[in-house]
Amino acid sequence: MAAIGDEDSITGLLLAGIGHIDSHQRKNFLVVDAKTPLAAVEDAFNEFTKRKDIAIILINQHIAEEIRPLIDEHDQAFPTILEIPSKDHPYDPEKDSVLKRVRRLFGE
Amino acid sequence: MEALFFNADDGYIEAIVRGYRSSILNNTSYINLTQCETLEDVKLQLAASDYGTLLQNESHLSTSMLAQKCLDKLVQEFEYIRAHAVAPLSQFLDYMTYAYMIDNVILLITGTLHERDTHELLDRCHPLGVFDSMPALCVATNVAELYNSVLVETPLAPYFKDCLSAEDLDEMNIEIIRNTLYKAYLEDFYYFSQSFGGPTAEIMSELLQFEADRRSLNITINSFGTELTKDDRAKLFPSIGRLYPEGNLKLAKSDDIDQVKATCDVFLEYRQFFDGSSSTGASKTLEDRFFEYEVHLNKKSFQQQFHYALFYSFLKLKEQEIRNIVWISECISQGQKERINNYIPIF
Amino acid sequence: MSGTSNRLAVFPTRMTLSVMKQKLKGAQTGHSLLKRKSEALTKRFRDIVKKIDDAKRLMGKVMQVASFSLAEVTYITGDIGYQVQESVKNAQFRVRAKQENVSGVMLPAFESYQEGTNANELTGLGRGGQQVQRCKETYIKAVETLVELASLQTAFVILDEVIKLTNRRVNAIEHIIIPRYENTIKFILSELDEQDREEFFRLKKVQGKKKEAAARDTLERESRQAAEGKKVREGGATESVNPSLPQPSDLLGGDDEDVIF
Amino acid sequence: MGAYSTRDSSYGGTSPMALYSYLTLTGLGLVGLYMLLTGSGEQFNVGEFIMSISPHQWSLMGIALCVGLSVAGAAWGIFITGASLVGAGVHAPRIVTKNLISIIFCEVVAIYGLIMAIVFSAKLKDVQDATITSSEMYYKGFALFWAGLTTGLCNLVCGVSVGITGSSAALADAQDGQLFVKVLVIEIFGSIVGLFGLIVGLLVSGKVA
Repeated sequence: MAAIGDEDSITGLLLAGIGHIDSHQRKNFLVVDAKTPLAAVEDAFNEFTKRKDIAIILINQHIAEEIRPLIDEHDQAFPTILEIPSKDHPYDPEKDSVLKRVRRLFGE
Repeated sequence: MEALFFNADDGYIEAIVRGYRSSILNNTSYINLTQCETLEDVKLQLAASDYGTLLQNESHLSTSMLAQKCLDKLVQEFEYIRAHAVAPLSQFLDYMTYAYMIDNVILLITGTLHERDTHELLDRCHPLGVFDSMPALCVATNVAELYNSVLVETPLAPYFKDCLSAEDLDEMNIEIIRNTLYKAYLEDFYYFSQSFGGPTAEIMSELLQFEADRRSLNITINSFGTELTKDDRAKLFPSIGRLYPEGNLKLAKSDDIDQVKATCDVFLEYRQFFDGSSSTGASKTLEDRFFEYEVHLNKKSFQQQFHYALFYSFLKLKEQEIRNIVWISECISQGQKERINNYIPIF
Repeated sequence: MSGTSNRLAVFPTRMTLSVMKQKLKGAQTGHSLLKRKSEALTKRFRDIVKKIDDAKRLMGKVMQVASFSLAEVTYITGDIGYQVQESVKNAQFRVRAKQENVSGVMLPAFESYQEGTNANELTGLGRGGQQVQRCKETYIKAVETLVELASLQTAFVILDEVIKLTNRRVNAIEHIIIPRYENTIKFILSELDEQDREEFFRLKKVQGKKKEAAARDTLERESRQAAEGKKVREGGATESVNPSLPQPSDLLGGDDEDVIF
Repeated sequence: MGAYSTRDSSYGGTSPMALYSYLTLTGLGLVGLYMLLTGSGEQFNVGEFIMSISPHQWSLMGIALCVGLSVAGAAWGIFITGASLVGAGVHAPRIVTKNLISIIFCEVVAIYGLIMAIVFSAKLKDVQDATITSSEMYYKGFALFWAGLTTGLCNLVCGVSVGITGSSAALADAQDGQLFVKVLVIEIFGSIVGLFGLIVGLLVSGKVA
């Protein structure tokens, strides 16, 4: 599992024990704050999607919003991208790309 | 005797602190705050209090930002007090900041151990625990260097010298280092405050003894079922406090919460912490009760005049207030209204 | 008649007709099978979508509770974020994928399991340790929900793909292959009919010619006989031409029958 | 550790004070012993010492102590109150004018001393050499001295007490406006203490013609 999110979300997820640093000192999580450049987020996302040992990518919804094109582009089943709510941004099902697809499928 | 000479040096600043104290939110403000629906409302409510215009220019509200702003204000007030303080009081105030310094140093050590960029760490340090040579810590690249060249220069050096060696920094669990340092700090602060005599010593001893006992109890309870051995646990207990020495010995041997309870039964004040507070389901946790009692003690120290403990209490109360505000706004922003009343009212 | 021009380029023979008929039957069976598969998948898909919808909402709540418990930790212990980040070594919480077979489609499902030691067990030793542990538990639960959701979502993506594929096949069979076969059969039949008619006409024509020839023969024979015998038989020759006249009308009648057929 | 060992001597004042008094006592004891052992013990004669001082000196000393101690008391009180008042006024400016009354209470103590000093000095009169050693003159001199000392000490203590109460009053008022009157009543009781000294001083000096 990998995670991209704000500090609080990451802290929580790491508390749950999903954090991992492999032998190449690569982390499987990225803390995004106001100063993190978008490019860094995109790089991390791309890296996570390419890595073989990652099956699920958790990403905060508000961050997902920023790299939406990338996420929409990603159409493989592996790794699964899961948008999760963050503390300050409550979950909005309207924005979720998967749910959007659901809506489109059922013509709602 | 304090009454005769105290005011010559510290009367003004004491009155200022009391002024700050009167701006600590009272119950009515808290009730108003809990009624708020959004963070925007919270901002309006706070604008009516001493926080006033602090939040005015902030368009995007978040709890972490709120906490940061409140902390900024506290730091600003503390800096003001510190700037006005003269000899013995200034040292007393410095002692108060050592606690935050310990946290900062631990943070830096953690960062250095993992070879992080120390500049980034400086931003994360608690502003009250900033010391002069801290930027110099950025120079250190490994722990031994950090220990030899930088930590010895900090006010915390004696604690390090007495308890830890450079090798320990590498090997020991960071939490154990933190608690060892804190133990040394508490003891040192205790003896320092006792040297003043009079009401300062009296009140500070009560406050610090409680702090020490609280740490002992917490360490005991939190170390159940962990790799921390009983001997190591005993080493972390401060040698002051009302539980010392007998209670601490018992705590060191405890295996479960009931034994801790039995140890505390001897002390009237501590007994109430465990009455009905099962560590899981109860509405008030043990920590809440500790906080409550701490607030109670800190409030009491404002009942006396001409002593230094008041400065300590002020800082603690203000911290509690920030915690309360953050808690309330957290409850509001996350829509957990049912737990909103779990804050600890101060006045 | 969209499919009029849409037919297989076959030579219209009885043999191809029977082959085509077989093919059509095959296509129809395939269609109904695929249709059933697609229905089963869609049902499953709808289930999953419904579950995803629910799970996403649930996740909203669960994550809220979790982040709230983190707020509780912050309330008591202070900021532990950095410390937690730094103490990361090996993942304690991992997932593995297993397969589940739905109507011949392999759906992956994630399964979470715990491994290794608790890296943060001493966090908040001095204060708030209990809260930290509780928060940890809440988050583990939350992540479990997330993992569940993730497997649903993967299933969703895969099923979506598969259903699309199946539906495309169903539609192809329904709207292209079957009509094509039908058209071909129709074409073959009509061609065969045409052949039949041609044959019939030819036969009739042959018959007519034969009759004509016969009539001529008789006429010739008669004229020969008349020429040989008496001049009285002269008028009979005109009479014998007359019976040859109804033959074309007979042909017309045959044509009519054909049209009915 | 050990960093504050220098600190305890500078604060509180208990240990240096004790040290000074020990030194003084040993000094005096040495001098006394020296005089006793060198045969000049009778020179240490308190009665004669007192009698050898002129009654003028006594009365003037009384006046000086009266006004001096009173002013010291008032000043002490004012700085205790003042420091708190100024500090508390930062956050609650409304209390400043109201609490000037505490300052005035302290000031009053100085005025008591001043009045007494004026009263005493009115009794001063230059007398002839012959009558100066009469018992009546001694009586007047002693009366003025002790009346002055009584008033002075009373006012000193009174000033300090009013000052401390005043400082508490200012702080209390800054927290809660209702408390001001209540603490002020206590302050008034404190300031009455000075009046006792004044009355006694007047009575004692009243005997002087």
